[in-house]
Amino acid sequence: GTKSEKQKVAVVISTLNNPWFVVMAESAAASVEQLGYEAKIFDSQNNSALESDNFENLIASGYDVILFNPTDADGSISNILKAKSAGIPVFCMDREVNSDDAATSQILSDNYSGCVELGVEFVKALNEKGKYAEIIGLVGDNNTWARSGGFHSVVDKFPGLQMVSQQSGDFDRNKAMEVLETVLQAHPDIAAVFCGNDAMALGAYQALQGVGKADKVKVFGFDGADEVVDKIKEGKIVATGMQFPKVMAQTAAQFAADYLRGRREFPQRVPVEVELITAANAKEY
Amino acid sequence: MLEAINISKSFPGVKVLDKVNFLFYPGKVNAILGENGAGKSTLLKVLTGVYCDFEGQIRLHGENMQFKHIKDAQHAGIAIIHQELNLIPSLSITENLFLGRELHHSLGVLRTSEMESVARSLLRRVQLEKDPSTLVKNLKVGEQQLIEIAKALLANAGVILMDEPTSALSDSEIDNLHRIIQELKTEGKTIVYISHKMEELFRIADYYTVLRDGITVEAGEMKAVSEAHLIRKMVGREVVIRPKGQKCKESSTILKVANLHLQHPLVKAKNVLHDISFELKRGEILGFFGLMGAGRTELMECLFGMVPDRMSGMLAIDGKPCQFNSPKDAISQGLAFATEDRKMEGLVLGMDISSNISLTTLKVTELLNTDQERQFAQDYIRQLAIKTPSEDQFCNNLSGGNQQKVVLAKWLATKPQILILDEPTRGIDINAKSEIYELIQRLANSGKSIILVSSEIPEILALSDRILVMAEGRITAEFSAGEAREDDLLKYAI
Amino acid sequence: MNKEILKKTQSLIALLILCLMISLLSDKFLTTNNLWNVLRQISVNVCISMGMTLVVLMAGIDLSVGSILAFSSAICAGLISHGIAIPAFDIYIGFTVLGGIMAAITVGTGLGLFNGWVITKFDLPPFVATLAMLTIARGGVMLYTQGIPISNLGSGFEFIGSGWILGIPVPVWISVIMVLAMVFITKKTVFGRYIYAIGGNEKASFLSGISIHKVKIAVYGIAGMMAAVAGILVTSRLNSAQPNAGLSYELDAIAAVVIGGTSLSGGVGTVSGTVIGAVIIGVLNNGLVLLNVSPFWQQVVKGLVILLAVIIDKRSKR
Amino acid sequence: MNKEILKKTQSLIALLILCLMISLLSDKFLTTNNLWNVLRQISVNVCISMGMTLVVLMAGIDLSVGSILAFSSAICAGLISHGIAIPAFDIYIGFTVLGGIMAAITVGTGLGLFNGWVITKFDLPPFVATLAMLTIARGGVMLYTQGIPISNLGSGFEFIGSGWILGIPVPVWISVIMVLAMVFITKKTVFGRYIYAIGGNEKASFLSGISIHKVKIAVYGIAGMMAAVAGILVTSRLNSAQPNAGLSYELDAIAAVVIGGTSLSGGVGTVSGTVIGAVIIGVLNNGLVLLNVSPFWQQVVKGLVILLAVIIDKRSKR
Ligand SMILES: Nc1ncnc2c1ncn2[C@@H]1O[C@H](COP(=O)(O)OP(=O)(O)OP(=O)(O)O)[C@@H](O)[C@H]1O
Ligand SMILES: Nc1ncnc2c1ncn2[C@@H]1O[C@H](COP(=O)(O)OP(=O)(O)OP(=O)(O)O)[C@@H](O)[C@H]1O
Ligand SMILES: [Mg+2]
Ligand SMILES: [Mg+2]
Repeated sequence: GTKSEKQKVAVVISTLNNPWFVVMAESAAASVEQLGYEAKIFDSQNNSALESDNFENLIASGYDVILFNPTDADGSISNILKAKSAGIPVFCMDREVNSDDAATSQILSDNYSGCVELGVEFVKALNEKGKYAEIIGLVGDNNTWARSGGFHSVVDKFPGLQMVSQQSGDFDRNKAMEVLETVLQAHPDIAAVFCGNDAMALGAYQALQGVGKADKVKVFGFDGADEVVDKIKEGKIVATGMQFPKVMAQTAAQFAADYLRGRREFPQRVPVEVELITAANAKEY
Repeated sequence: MLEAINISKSFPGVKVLDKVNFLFYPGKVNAILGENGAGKSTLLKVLTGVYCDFEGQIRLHGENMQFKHIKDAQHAGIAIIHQELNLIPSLSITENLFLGRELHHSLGVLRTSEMESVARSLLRRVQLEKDPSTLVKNLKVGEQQLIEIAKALLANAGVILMDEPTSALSDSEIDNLHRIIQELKTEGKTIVYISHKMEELFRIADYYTVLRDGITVEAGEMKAVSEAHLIRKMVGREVVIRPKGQKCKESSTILKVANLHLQHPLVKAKNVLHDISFELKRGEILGFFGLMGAGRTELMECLFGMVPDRMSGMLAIDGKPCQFNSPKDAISQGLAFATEDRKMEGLVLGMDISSNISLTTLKVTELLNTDQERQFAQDYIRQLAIKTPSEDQFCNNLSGGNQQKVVLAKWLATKPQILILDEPTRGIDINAKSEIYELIQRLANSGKSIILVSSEIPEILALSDRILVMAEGRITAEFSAGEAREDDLLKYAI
Repeated sequence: MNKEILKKTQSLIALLILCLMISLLSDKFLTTNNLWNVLRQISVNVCISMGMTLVVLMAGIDLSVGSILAFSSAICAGLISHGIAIPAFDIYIGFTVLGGIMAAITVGTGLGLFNGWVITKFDLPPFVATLAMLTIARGGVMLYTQGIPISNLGSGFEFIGSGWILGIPVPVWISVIMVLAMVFITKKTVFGRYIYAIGGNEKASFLSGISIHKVKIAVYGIAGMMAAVAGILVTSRLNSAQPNAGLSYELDAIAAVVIGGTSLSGGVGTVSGTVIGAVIIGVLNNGLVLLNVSPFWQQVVKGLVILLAVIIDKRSKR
Repeated sequence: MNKEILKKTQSLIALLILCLMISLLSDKFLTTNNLWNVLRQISVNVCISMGMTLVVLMAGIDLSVGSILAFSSAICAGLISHGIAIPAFDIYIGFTVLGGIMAAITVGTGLGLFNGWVITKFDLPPFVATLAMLTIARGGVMLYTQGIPISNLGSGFEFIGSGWILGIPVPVWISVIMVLAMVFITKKTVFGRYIYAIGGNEKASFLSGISIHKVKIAVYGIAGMMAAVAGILVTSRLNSAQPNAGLSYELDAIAAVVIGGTSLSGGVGTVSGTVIGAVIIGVLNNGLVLLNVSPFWQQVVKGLVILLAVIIDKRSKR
């Protein structure tokens, strides 16, 4: 745009159908605006092709920086390259892309190692033995597999822990609740349930509460949603992996502002640790 | 020569054809006679591969035929005009004519202009003045019937089966069809002909076969028998249609129409109806005669509130001006309109008889009373001699004539003050026809007023107290019952 | 008459075979607890598909039910948890649970009526009109909730989704009542007859003096209302309104209707068929989880079973 | 003839108004770059909706196109990147880019033909049969990819999605060719005529001796093939096959068909109408981004504009 106009920053988010991403998108936009630029959110609806459309449209409408939450580690690279060749820097948030020279910088949350930590806590909470169920997210989503993979990398080492059911809850609260209700019919004796995100953990809790097992079955989530943190404080949910959508968003926004003010050197990867939240530390959040 | 030997065909629960035998001679018109529901259409469908699950044999030129598919019958040189129109409303005349036998280059590329010109000459042959690119849905029933005829001619088949081809035609088209049939005869084609119009059969048929309840009752040469004999064979007793007795007495006007105009649906500047004015008296049967496309159906649609946006003019019932914005309004003022197109406008074919009959009389605020509905339907089934196993039968399983009777029943059920009948006896057998005539007469005598639209001059003459003739959207003449003669009517209709 | 009954029993065959197979493979299937479970889980789809049945019988379609569900759910939860506040005038209106429910039902019915109005007024294909509503109402939910769930609605409200009355879960009561109401409408009322007639032949129905437009608007209104009822059930079960609630529920509902033997071209079908269709889908979902079929295989198996169910149903009706 | 043309031009009115409004509000809209952009973006929907047009003209519906797209995409990417390996027999078959493309098209067409076969063989409602295929094929994709995208397919393959020929993007070339092919089929061939006839009155077509089943199977096959072509476009644009590619694309395709004036009850409509429908949707998506409409409002606005477009189209046709 012309000099008199504010410079524009686009926030391209993988989906707005999930509160976690809404928080990230909105705090990114808010931080950008605080820093004196115009910000605008674009929703890719979990669809790489739509993301691709968003990028093309953004480039055509003259955005200056893109804050990017990619839908896919590989599928999104070509989009970033498109922006790059149009001279627009891209800062990735939360999800990684498998390329070191596409994005200007990537501010990442490590789902895999976050779930490794959760796995450790899980083993501890169950005393290394017992039956459990896992509710994974959308089957076609790579976060699903990063999380499940991290979790199993620890838990599978303990033969006393037996996974009696692995079902998909589509990252959806209602679906997770219904799935767990049914799993509980087949396996009333499970000791814990590990859920691929917090929405599903809340659904799982709801299902357990419905059959009066809320205090017998340990629920684990991932994300660090406020509702879950509250439930951890109350002792209703055991643990979750706190990702810091706001921190990532703010960092990315700051980088964008730096870029617009002339900074060109950025670290390729800025890891934002996933922190384990349990009853012990929940009060701090 | 086409032979049907010991053919039997059943539908779930009913045996429709029971070991029937037919012989159809080449170069002749072979008539099949029978009451509504006797099994005539079913037989033709067996002969053309529509129904494959029958017993018996079909022999063409002495050879046994195995029709597994409609195409097989087509290849064997058998063409058929079905009783129910089988056209694609959304396609043009040409497209319908050539359906299933398109002219094409290699790779299935259509030869459009060639088909267009063939279509043009075919339309000329059946005397239908329409552009071949006209969509069939914009044609009236009679015109569609002509397309069906043209379609059968196009096939250039050795055997042509015609199932009531004239039921929707008026006299001049019928004459034309008869002329075409004469030509086909001289070409040595076998014509099989079904009709309920006795006088036309005596004009063109050479041989006849009578079918009653799925059994062949008698066959022979047309020359050798009388109408009364045939009717006796068909019905099992004598039927005479008595001409109009006494004229109705002078009485008060119930409906008055003045200066009615109707806009063309597509071309706003054009009118379809021009300055129509007439009166209908209480207890009167008012006949409307005209050739196809004269605008009679459109006029009735105006009266019934079907085209409120396009019409102008004055309507008054009992001297009170009124305006109908929908058929509902018209019904509430005591009008009823039995339309000419029973399939598209008359019936909900997927519903049973009793639901169809009661549809006009239900009130949305009420609960259903199925027993009462049944009772009601049974009354009409008896009164109109509807041939059906029960009032639960779905209407699409009824024979054409019986469907027509259900349409009549549904409108009689509203107990209307003014009953509009558009071609009410289309496809109805002679016995039922005489009963319906009596019914109409009875209604009139009890003070109901009736508007009768018909293309059958005998019907108009037999029933009407007064006759209005229409041509090209105008009323061209008025006759009273006594003074009307056939050629006068025709003169003003052109 | 006898044939009628036979036909209906036959459409149960597919369901029975399915139940038999699952119970052979898992002894957990035929337990009282699990059966209540299945019934409770299908109650949402049953409610939606009841409205959908009427719409489809009338040869229409309603794609917006999922979004209307979410909208009513959000309204219900929003009003219960923070009422209506207009700071400028210093006005605050609080809502009781009942108030929230009534408001949600009103809103759902209103959106449905709007569907019907647009369809009849402008003579639009229901597919497009309700597709537009699908998008608009979903956008509305996002705007109202800002994409964030509304939670903690109190335990009084939870009763609707999780409580029991006379040993039967409340959602089952609700869905049974809805089914009975729709059976009554379709079988016993003139309004129901008109629905079939319009679906069978709209022009003939118009000529018979039926106010087609009014009937259509009412039917879409009912569909919206049923979606709202389903929305309240979902909200209460989760004790939370999710902005993405009801996503693609319209497909499940239409599937239940069609598996239940109602023709998409209208005029033919029954409410009871739809119930069987919904139960087939519900039992299938339940069985796949009970048998711990891998999520990868689940979709394949689900698709195949639905196909088989419809084929069996078709065959047995011949 | 003149009237025909007028009618068609009129259905462009809604599109023109839309373009005019967007270009008044944003000077970025009418730039060459952006217009190529729009055309490239709609090419996927155009391909799918071409097949869908034939299906809908025939009074059918195909819900499985999105899943078939994903399946073909996965097959294409999978074969190109790791071929077929059967370790037990020590067999490895590598695939060139062309080989992968051909295989994907074959698979897509095959799934489509299977749809048609099931529908005609068992006389099933297309809605259920293709709904089952939607689920089955999606499950197949998940099984084949294990839920993980297949990426890095080499730059030769990328040309299809991102290259230019004679100053025009390759996807635009492909979609134009597909459109022309479908226009040819519907307007000039006997096969196309049969599609209209079956959609207009299936029974009458049957009585005219048309082999309804064969035509139907072929049409569903074409729909599958077009979905596969779209799948290849998507894969190549992203240089990666996504397991959840094409999710709910069937709705967009059906929307394009219906907005373009084709009746869901069959027999009436044109391929060119569908193209206009697809362009309206594409321009709308593009415009909403250019105009900075917030994502939550976007859905609301999109729904309203689609509604308006169809209403304008209807009105002007009177
Ligand atoms: N599909 C069907 N299912 C059940 N019964 C049928 C079916 N088709 C026809 N019928 C019955 O078969 C009998 C013969 O019907 P058909 O149409 O052959 O009579 P028709 O002699 O042509 O009568 P019309 O003069 O009224 O046309 C009728 O009683 C009809 O109800
Ligand atoms: N929808 C339409 N579009 C174009 N022309 C029409 C339409 N409807 C009717 N017409 C024409 O209007 C004229 C009047 O037709 P109408 O059916 O009223 O005549 P009719 O005397 O009742 O003939 P019939 O004996 O066939 O019933 C005809 O020429 C007809 O083709
Ligand atoms: Mg007949
Ligand atoms: Mg007429």
